[in-house]
Amino acid sequence: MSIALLLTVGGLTSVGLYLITSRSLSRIILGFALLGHASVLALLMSGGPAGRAPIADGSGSDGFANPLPQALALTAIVISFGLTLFLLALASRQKDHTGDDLVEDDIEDSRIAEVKQ
Amino acid sequence: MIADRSPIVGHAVAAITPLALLIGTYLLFAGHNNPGGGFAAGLVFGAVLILRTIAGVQKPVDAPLLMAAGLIVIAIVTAAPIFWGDYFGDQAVVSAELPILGKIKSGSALPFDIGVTAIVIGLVASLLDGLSLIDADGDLTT
Amino acid sequence: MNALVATVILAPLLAASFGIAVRHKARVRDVLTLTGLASAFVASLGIFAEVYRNGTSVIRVGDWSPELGIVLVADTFAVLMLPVALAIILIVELFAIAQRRTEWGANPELTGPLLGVLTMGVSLAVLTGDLFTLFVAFELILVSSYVLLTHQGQQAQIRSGMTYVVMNLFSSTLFLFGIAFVYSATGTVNMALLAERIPELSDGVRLGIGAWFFVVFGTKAAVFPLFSWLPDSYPTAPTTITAVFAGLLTKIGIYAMIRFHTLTGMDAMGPVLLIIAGATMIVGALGALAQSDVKRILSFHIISQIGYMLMGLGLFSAAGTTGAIVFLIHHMPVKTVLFLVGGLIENDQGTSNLDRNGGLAARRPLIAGLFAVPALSLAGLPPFSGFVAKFSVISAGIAEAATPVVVMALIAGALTLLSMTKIWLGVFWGSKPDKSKPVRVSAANRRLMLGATGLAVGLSLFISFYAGTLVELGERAATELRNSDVYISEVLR
Amino acid sequence: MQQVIWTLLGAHVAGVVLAAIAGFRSIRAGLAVAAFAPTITAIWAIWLFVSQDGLAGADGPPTSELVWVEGLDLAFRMQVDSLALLMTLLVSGIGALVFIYAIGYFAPDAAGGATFPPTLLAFSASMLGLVWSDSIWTLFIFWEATSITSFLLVGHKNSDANVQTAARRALMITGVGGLVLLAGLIILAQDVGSSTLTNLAAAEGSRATLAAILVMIGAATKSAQVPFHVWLPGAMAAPTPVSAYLHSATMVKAGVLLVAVMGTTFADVQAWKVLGLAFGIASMIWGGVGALRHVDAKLILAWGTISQLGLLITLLALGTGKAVFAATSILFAHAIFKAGLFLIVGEVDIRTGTRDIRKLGGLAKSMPITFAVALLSGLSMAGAPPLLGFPAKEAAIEAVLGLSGWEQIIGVVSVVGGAVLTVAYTTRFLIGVFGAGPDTIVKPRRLAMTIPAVVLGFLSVAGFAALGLVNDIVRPAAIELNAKSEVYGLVRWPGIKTAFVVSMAVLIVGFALGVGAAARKVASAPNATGADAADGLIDGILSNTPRFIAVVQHGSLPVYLATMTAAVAVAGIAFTDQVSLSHLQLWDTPLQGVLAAGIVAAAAAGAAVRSRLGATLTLGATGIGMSGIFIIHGAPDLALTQLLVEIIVVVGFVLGLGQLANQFPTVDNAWRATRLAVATLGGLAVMAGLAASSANPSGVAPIEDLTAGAVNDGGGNNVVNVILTDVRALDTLGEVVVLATVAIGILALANTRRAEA
Repeated sequence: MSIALLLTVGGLTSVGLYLITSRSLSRIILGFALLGHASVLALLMSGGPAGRAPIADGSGSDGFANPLPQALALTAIVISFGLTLFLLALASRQKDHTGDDLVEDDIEDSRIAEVKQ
Repeated sequence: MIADRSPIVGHAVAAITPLALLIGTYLLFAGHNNPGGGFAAGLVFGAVLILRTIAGVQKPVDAPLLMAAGLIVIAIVTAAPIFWGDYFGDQAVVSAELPILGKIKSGSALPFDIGVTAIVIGLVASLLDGLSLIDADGDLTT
Repeated sequence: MNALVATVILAPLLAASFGIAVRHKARVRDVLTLTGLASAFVASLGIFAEVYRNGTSVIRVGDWSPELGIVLVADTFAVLMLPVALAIILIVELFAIAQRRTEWGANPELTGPLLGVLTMGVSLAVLTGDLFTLFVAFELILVSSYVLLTHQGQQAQIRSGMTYVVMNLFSSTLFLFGIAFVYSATGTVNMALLAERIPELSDGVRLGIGAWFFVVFGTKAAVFPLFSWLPDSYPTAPTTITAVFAGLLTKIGIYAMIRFHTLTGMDAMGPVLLIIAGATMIVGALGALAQSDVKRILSFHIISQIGYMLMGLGLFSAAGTTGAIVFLIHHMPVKTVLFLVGGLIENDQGTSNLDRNGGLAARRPLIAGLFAVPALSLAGLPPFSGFVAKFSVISAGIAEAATPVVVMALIAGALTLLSMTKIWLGVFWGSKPDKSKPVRVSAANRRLMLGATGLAVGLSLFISFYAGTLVELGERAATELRNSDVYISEVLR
Repeated sequence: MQQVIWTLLGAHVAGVVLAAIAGFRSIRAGLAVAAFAPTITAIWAIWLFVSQDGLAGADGPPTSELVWVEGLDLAFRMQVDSLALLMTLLVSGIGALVFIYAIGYFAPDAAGGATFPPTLLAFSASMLGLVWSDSIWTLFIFWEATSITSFLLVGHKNSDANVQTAARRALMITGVGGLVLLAGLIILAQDVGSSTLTNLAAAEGSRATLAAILVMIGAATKSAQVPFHVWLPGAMAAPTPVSAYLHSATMVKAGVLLVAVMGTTFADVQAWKVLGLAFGIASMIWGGVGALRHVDAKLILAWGTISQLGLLITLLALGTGKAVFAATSILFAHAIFKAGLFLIVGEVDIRTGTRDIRKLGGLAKSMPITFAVALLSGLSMAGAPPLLGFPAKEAAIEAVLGLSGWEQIIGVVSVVGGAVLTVAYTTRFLIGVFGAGPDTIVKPRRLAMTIPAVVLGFLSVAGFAALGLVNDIVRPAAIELNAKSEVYGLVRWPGIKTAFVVSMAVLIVGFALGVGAAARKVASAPNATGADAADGLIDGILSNTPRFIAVVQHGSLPVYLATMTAAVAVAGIAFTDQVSLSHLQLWDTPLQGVLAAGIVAAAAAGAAVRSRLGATLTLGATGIGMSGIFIIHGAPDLALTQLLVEIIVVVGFVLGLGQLANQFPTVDNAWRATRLAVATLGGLAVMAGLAASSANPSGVAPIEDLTAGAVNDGGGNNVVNVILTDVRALDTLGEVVVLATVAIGILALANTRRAEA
């Protein structure tokens, strides 16, 4: 397994996490895009080392990169693409309501927390 | 409408449309043997759609209908094998000799991919709406 | 069998697609979605009958061998889960049709099709014998729930929707990482092969994978301390939506957890699971007591009850797994019907806030009755299914001498009873302090809503009545899960 | 005989439905319908008792079994043995009388017709099931059912907040007791390997001790033993028929019954006896004291009940043949006289409008029949001849006199003390209600109320007169509980023996004490300290949970995410166990290393920049970098898709967020350090997972088979595409449904925006 890729996954995850723990939904979306990259890369790495593109040309499958994780990764990319678009729409709707795209605390929880004081 | 203010943009968009459509179609058909496939094709078509809609060359499409059609096609292709006793999701493969693309072996994977394409186009088309770029009359807000 | 399995997955999808195509023709759309959901339900009964008689059935989707392709596995656990889950969705759709003809926010035409997508996801999640397909199924369930939660676009829904979506998106990301770990350690995502290969891994990797997936499934299932998103998001959705979320979503998480962690032999995680189970029960029950809104109380109850299921799993004994399964099945209709009654209360009183409620038992004894049955069942009182469920989990705990968690379970039981009296006293007894306006409901729609709620109560009573069969099947399912050799040989045959 | 049991229970269930329907008309119609099932049950029980081939016949006692959950041994196993028959006579006999009484008690237009009669009948059915049960689970099921029905009945007049609190208190105490009992019974059943009550094996060992303690606590909550007694006086908020039926004659006896049937099982467990005596004696004394302090006639009786139940528990805990026999006799006698007294209090309440003994006066003259009945029942309670209470109390005194050692001392002192108190509060009750005082205005008599009370009063006399008959009822029941009871029987005239002397002394001392207590004017009722404490506990839980829950449930998304990350970090720690790094290499190709560095740098820049547009551009850069990595890795499809996706996403960002401010808001700076820590943890966990899981794989991916399958069966050379459209087409199907649903969601949000505009 390639340390370079390993560090890339770790780095992307960390930066992604840093971003999604922010309050601004647009930052959160950026964070998820990075986390998506990280997870796709992790899937790809799980299939083994880099290799030839798995397109059969009659010379057998020697040296092929594992195609299955690629397929899984593709599905993952597509799904996270869709959900990124959905988050964008949510952010845009939140902007309609509040003028910004900040994630707010739950009102009822805050009310109960105030009872505590 | 950008096209109203700047006819050149309109012409440019109109001009690249066939080329993009060609690329998309190639991706759709080549996918089974070379990089590409329904999803990539859908994104290319979708990008063209965005471009054309923003440029004002065409009205927004009815995304839900497009996607419903795509879903129905896929569902039927997936379900069909049970009618001839195979496990569902089985693909029927046929070979055909086509110009340019050469010999392709394909089959029910093709309608499946076409369904995928339709859905992706629908998704991209809905994005324009979702980001409040389209007003109540179905026109562009910018 | 092939056709039946195809039906439970594809019929709801087709119904949803056609429903979207004709979404503005209310009657056609409702008939279509109901037909799709009903045929999936009927097919699930067929699958149940088949598996009940002939044992586990394996469908190779696309006729690929299990090493390469996707298999769907209808074993006892799956067929116990499936009909109940689909029945719930069907009932909720009935209720939703009645409710949205009366008062519904924006986009009323989408509920049916979205429930279709949800159904497809649930069927797939329950039947799949493939870890990655499980991920896709989870995404189907989640994406339909995202849209169901936010599609009316109100401010509270968007706010809680963001929390809900982001939390679940993160857990989906973790799911993908988990799949990467599993695939890199075993070279497969087929669950039968995983059941074979994961126990062969070194302890560190095996438990790491177990713990990782515990977090993934635990977030969906809302276990302590990963539960906080649930009470924030569920109550903001329209009642019908909350009802189906409450009845199903967390349960799918627990379902996946029971399946994954028993098949892959994660017995060593038992003690940790029991600690978390105890905390989940208590925190959920205390959380319920702190609330003053019916829907929020009920939301916290979900968490508390998840703790019992987790306790059954964490015991890692045959009786414990049986208990967890019985609890899981019992809980689905009970929770759904409680939220549906919550909707009836909201309609009738104009609010679900306890401080502004009261006196409903005298005015609408029928609603009180519809509430009482599942409430008693949830509190674990006989002769309802909740008693059998609690009994089986607790006696499994006592048999394993897991005293701390048993004590926690008993305390949580008492707190649950207390919170049920809180609702009962607040809503059904006393008198209504203010005049919040009831929702105007036509007689026909009221009948349909009451009928749908009654159906759900009936389902719960049916399960109570046949609790013996349920336990028997639960034992069978537990045996199948715990002796993974059988599962492996069935799938790889 | 088997059918009879189900027929009778079925009649009760049918009665519940019919009573609800009839109750919609009027409460009296509902009650009349509801009275039917208890009446036929009582008649059946009397017939069974009278007929020669009843219980002792060739078939043995009527039994019946309906398996509910075989795997858990949960079954409805019934057996009407002698004890059950005794209890049936009480439950259904008194039940029938109470239903008739209630017809008189409620005004014709009283509310709750559709709920009260069926609930009361449901209670009656539950109680019947409880006394008939021959399995500890059957018993437990009906035990809980009586708690619930009792809760509903106590809360009948629920518009009053105090009533609600009282009902809640009763439910919570008996409910928690039920849970404790459940645990005890499960331990017991697992220990002795059976759940059948008849001939339940004796339990011993430390688990048996635990079971005994739990069962005894459960019984004590139900039978209102100190300190769990606090719910019973509160339950007097219920309509009087309910108090007479549930809270004196039947339900509170459930705990006593449980202690009785478990007596032989736990005979060798020391804790059982000690705890039973502690509960029993404390309740006997404290209950008696309580009865002397209250001015509400109904509360006097309620506290008296606590005392009497204490006496029963004490005797049963002692467990000798004589004590068990005495307990059985008192159980029978108590139900008759206490129910009668409650009915009288209810009548007084209805006819005078008060139950306060300070306000009542001259009732002996204005309500002569009632007074006569009260006198009979009251003297029976005090244990005076010639009434049924007398031989029963004699038996109890004799039982404790017959003990030896410390048990004798404790037994005699407490039973005699309790008896004195009983005589005292009975005297005070009779003087207070019927003696001199301000003349109270009395409304006309209602026949339906008077007759049941008269019947019960008469039974106290008749029982003494036909003591042989009572013996025939009580003795077999006592023998079932303890074989040594065989030698005992109730005697009408014991002769001048120690017990008789003691009991006469008790009467004299008690009477004097009672007269004194009656003369002492009590200003007000004592504070319900115990009940307040119980409510305080419940309210304390309710009001403190927000404080607790605010700690774990703060409604803040970033905290939730941080919690999740911390949780996976724990998993990450598991991965680092036995990790080997030998399979790692620096990079596949140097270019990969360059691209990797570029990606991480771009990502980090994206997190650092404050401008939205800048962040979007870095996102595009990482995406392009990713495509590069994919190409190097041999994944052209991924590269192509990634590139196209990136274009759409960046366009979406620019278009969608164009309306937002150019700069990110600055709200996040407050806890940046925490976020950094969380982020680092998460990244490390993922790296640990990947590195560890790839170290020693336990299986290999079938690349060759997959390629061959794709080309031959899938008909395509691009293996990845064949996987997507064929091998794993189901995943792709799911994936595109996700996309379509997302699109629907986006359009829905757009719709709501337009609707608002």
